[in-house]
Amino acid sequence: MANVPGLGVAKGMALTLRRFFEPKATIRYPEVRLDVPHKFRGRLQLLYDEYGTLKCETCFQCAQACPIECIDMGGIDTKGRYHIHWGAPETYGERRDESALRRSGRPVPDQAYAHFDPIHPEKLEAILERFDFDPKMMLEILDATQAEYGHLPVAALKLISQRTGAWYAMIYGTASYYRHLRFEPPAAEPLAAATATARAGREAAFLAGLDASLAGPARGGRGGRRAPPASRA
Amino acid sequence: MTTILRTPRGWPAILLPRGVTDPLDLDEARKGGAFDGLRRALLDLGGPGTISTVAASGLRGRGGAGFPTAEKWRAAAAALPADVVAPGFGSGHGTMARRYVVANGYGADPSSHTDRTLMERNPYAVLEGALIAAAAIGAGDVIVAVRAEATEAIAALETAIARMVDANLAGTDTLGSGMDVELSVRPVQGAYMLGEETVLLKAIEGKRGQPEQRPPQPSTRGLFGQPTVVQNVQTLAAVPWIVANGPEAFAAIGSKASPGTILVSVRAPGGTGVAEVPVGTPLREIIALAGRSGIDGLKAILVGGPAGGILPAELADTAYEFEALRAVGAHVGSGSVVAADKRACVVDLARLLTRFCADEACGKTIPCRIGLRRVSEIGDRIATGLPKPTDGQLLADLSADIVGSALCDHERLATLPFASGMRYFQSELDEHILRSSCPAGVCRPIAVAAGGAH
Amino acid sequence: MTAVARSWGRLTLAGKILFTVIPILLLLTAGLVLVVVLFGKPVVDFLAANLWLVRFLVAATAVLLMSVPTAFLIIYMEMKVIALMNLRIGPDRVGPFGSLLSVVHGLKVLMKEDFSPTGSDRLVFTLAPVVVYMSAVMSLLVLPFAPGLFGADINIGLLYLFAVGGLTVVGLLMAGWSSFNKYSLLGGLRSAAQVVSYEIPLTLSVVGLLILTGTMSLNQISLNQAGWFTNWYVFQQPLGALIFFIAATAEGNRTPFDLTEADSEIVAGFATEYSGMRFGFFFFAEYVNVFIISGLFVALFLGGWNAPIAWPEAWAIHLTFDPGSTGMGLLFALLLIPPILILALAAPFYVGRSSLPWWQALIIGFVLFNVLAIVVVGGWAFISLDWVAGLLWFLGKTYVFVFTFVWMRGTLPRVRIDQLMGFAWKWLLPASLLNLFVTALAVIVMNPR
Amino acid sequence: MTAAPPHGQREAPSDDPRVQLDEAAGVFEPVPPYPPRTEREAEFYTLGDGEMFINMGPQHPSTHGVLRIVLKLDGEVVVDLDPVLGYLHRGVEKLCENADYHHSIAYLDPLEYISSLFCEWPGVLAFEKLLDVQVPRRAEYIRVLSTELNRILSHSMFIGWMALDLGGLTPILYGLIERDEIAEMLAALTGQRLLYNYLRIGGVNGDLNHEFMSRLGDWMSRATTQIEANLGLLNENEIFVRRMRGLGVMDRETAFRMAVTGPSLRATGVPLDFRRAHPYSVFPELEFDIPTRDEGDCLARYLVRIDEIKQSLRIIDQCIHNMPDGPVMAKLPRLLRPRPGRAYAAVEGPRGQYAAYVVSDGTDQPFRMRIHDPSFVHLQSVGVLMPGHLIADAMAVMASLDPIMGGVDK
Repeated sequence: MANVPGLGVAKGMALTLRRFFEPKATIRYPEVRLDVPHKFRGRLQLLYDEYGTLKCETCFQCAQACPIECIDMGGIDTKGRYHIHWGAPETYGERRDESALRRSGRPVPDQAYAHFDPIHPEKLEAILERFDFDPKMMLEILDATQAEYGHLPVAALKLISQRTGAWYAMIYGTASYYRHLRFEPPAAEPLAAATATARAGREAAFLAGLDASLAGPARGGRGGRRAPPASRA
Repeated sequence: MTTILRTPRGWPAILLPRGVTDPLDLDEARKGGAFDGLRRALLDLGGPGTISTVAASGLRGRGGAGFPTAEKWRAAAAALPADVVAPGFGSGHGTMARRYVVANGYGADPSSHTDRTLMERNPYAVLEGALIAAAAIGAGDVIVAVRAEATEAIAALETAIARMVDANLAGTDTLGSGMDVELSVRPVQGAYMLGEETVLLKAIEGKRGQPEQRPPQPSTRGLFGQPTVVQNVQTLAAVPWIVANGPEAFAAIGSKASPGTILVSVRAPGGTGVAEVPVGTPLREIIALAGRSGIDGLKAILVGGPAGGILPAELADTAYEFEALRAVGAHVGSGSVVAADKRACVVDLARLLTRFCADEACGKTIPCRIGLRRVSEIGDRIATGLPKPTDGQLLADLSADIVGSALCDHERLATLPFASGMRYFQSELDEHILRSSCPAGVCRPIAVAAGGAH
Repeated sequence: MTAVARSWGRLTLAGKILFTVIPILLLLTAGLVLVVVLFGKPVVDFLAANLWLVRFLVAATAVLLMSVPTAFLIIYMEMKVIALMNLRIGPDRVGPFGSLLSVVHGLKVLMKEDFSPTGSDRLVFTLAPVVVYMSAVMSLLVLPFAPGLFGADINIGLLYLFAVGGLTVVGLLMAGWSSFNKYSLLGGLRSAAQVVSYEIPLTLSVVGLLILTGTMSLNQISLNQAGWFTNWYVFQQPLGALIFFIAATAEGNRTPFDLTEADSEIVAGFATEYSGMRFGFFFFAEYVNVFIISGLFVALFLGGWNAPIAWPEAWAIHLTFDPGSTGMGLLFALLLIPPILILALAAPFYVGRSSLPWWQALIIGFVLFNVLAIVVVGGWAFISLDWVAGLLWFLGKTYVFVFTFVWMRGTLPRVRIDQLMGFAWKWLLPASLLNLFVTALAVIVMNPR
Repeated sequence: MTAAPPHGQREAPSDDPRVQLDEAAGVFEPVPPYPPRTEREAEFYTLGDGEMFINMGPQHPSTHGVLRIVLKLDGEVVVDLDPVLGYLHRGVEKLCENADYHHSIAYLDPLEYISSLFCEWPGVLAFEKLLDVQVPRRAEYIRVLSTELNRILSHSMFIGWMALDLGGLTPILYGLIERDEIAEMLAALTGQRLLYNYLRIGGVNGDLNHEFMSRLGDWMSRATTQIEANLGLLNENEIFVRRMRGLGVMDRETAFRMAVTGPSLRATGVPLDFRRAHPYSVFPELEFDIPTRDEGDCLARYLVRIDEIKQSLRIIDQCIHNMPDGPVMAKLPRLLRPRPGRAYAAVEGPRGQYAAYVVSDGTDQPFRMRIHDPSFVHLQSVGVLMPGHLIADAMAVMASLDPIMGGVDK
């Protein structure tokens, strides 16, 4: 301790005066921004692959690791497997049914991971030539492609995207929306029948359901309740 | 071929003229007065004149919403075509500055074939109306969207177009008026939602068919971002008659609020078929067209297709007209009128409709996507006699949310079946819920005592 | 008409403002001139008859006007200096180096809601800031800024200063009592106790100096210290100066004696309930007080406006050049010299660096010319007008002390109230008495009559 | 009291003088609406002559968060006081009991926003005892390293607050600069600046990375001199020392009676440090002293903490030099189901003893979770230390105990 009165105060004053001239520690925030550390865990985001599709495999590891359960998900993963849910049970249904990929009504191939089968592009080139590589004719192009190959191979979609300049994600979205388009080759039945059934799909079911419903129990299926109209192929 | 129901002599036949042997015979059609309207519109009236004529006639869109046609045209004529890149696609594809006329021939409702029939029986009227619309708003392209299943309609339209072009009724310098217009038929398929106009435009653009937020209405910013008039084929088919015979004659037909005639596809125990009726005809008469047997023993009337309303027999005298139907909780919609008798169970019917709507929802609006699913699940629960105590409230909330956040008419109306069902057939719902018995004997409600495992 | 409207529409906002304001100003000036010409005579005669009135009016106005910028400057100084001592940057957004921040603070304070808490004594609550601020400003009135540059040369100036300075306590007490808040009450009472108990050493520490000077007029005291800096009283009264400094710090409620607004104990003390411009008055008064304390110390102990070095008469530069005498030549000079000098200064840059475009060279020349002009004119004023020199010296010394106060605030923690009182009564009072005694003794011994 | 009058208009005051006083002036009336429940309460709420109540907090600038103290003053002297807690209660224990073992670590974290790692550690230790996990040695060393850094952070903040409550503006900023450097380091290590959520059951979240090590080395090279220089502002300052010395003296018995731990206890001369008394990590392998003082006043508490900073620097140095290789995480199933039982673990934090007591019923969630936080325990000794001092010193006493309200209210 200072034995001379006022010496400590003087020392303090000297220190502050020295600091007066030292370089400052302020970070001028809006202009200068510190970069977040590599391990920064403050922000959650799902990654997209170069085709614009989600990389998330719904493996639920993040949902399990999240302490406050702010992460939650459900639905069909890219391998077509159905996953149990981490979140509240009463929300399972909507996740299962309204998952955007399932909306297309068919198991979705994972073009993001598996390498896809090559195709013979000549015919597709001819189709694109016919439609003048015009992305505005995308539906016609897709129809013709399916008529040509029996389904829409991933390679074909990529080629279309490359030639017409439309984004792959967009073409994929279009193709997965319309019910008559399909991503996997028809199983056994001939193409015409397959597309016919696919096209009929819900509408036929709806008409049948309507008839039956109007006809009442007389023609209604006997064995217990009539099965609810097939919602998806 | 769908059967055309015979209508009383007195009723006008504008859309489906009587006694036509070959609808594709151009000369006969012209003898019958076809293309007088086009000539008059092109050579005498001109664009504004045509629009004012249509306005005077008070014609309203037959697409279900009943929007005044002339206003659409005015907006489209007023809007400047923008020189834009078709949104969503990269590099300069689709830069064009012009207007479009899209004839919506995609009868979305699988249970009604009105549009299809019209295009088969009277293709010239549709095309002529489209041409008049194009002339009125100065469009360069007329696209007739037909569903790909309707092969006869497509064939009819294509032959009709070919013959018209030969007769210089279309194509370059139509009728020497200097109007160049390109007619084309676009078969589309694959989704129920295509009936909605913005979705249809998306499909024609080759994109995922999901409705667009509006305004901007398609009439100012539609196909490829250009001013577009999207009209139901029935609307267009009525236009030539108006221009030829004058708006007053047209305004005299049908009801005051919405004059003219409309195609109805009737589906009754007596029989099924398409008929042209003046707007404002009572439902009872419409059903009677399919045979008296529809009237007696009538229990419920389903008006407006899958997203329509279920009306009780007491309301059979309601005028078949936009406002009147909307007042009682139904709508013209796809123009289908289905009469159900005692054998049908309302809950089952509503379930079916809602399920269909839910399956067909495009998934753009979350309340529609998920809420409709919930609604149909509630329907299943009621049908199985295991409703939760909160279901009524939940149903009301869901309907409010869905309607409130709706982008397109489909979701705006998709809750109608259950809403109107609960409104008019509460007793029958109570039968299901409380006594766990279905009066029609269709559903097999499980007795609650059996335990709620679902 | 339309043409006028169109050209009006083309104007920018500034242009519109100017176009409206300039004619109004012209009209006003014309009217003023007219009024003066018409009725000016008797007024001028009256004022000429008794100049003291003019002097008083001018001085009062000047003091009132300078008090606010002074407060602004010191507030900015406090923010910036303490920030730099804290290794922060401090204000750096508004104006160059944030120098306008205190002005913005002032505007903000003006714009804030001005409310008085329920249960407060409205009248006293409203008067308190006025009292405090007025006491501060009135103290400014007798500070000798430069030879001949002071509000009033009262022969009891020092007494007047202490008296008026004492008014501050009244204001603080009023504020603390009328706020109807226990914190404020504590603050007011603290300030009363503190200021009252520090008045005594403060006054006593100056008495010794008064014995030496024999006058109470600050002007006279400053005059007495003319010559070399050894004449400054700080060398004859070191103890007095120290006591005065400490006591003045306490008087001005500055750290480490800022117990009246100890924000970590009694939340801002007497100012807890104040907001808006009422608080602004307290705020300004505090910093004007800082200025006054520093100025007083300078005037009393550091030779006021005197330069530390007395020029021998031999070195003294006497500029006997009277610009008025040149008559018409002055006009020509004023017309010709600037462009010539600018060109002359711009030339070397243009010639020397071929890469420099001519207009940049001109700009450089212009800037250099301005610097040169300022230096020359200022130097001329500094040498030939002694009040300029005096003012500069006085302000320089004063702001050194202001800096010291701010520096202390940035460094020291706060003392406790009992320590404060103990220090005043146990140490400062005896010391000042001792100082007085020694001074008196010395005076008697040195010049016995 | 009647309901609050609608905005803008005031209802006419009633006849009851007290109500009138309240409504007219909003005077602080601490007297509770119910009759006094205990002797103590009755005695507290009766004013002697010349005494007055003053309400310090929860918005007071120097109550370290949202603490409210009702002071009974005689002039400026504190006669009696009544701390009011609970303004920051979040029910952390319940939250932990409703989350599974992994999740509850993140709930322990925000107990104290100054020394989060010390809040995680006892919980993690208790969980590990339940599951008897063998933590890798590297993980243990990393834990010690990061927590000692956290201790220095907390202490430098303490110095700043101490000075701020005594009216010094500058030391808090020097402390903040120190804290910021350490916070950046810990952010590089753990990913977060404030609530690290770094310790895991059976290890730590991630291994040392280059960014952290480079920052650490850079800082260690100048830490000692830097901290010394900053302390030069206070340690020898007469005003500071005069105010702190002999203030809030707590003798050994009081300390024991009040269950005081940590630096405040060591300032009374008791060399109790859980790192030595009940060694829990690799501390047996590390060498460091336990600084103690005998005065037991605020100055002693302050100086003990400063000495602890030096010891922590020593420990960090040793950790850096004999940091073993190996994994930083034990092999564990993703869903933890410890067998039924109970476990208790305590660590020595910057404020004292942080402890957690966990009861498991065999499910994947704690059956009962009890958190012992030193701030809460120390706050009760305020009632003994404050009376007889001035308001200013009341604040100083508070600051010298260094409570964090987040930990007090849990």
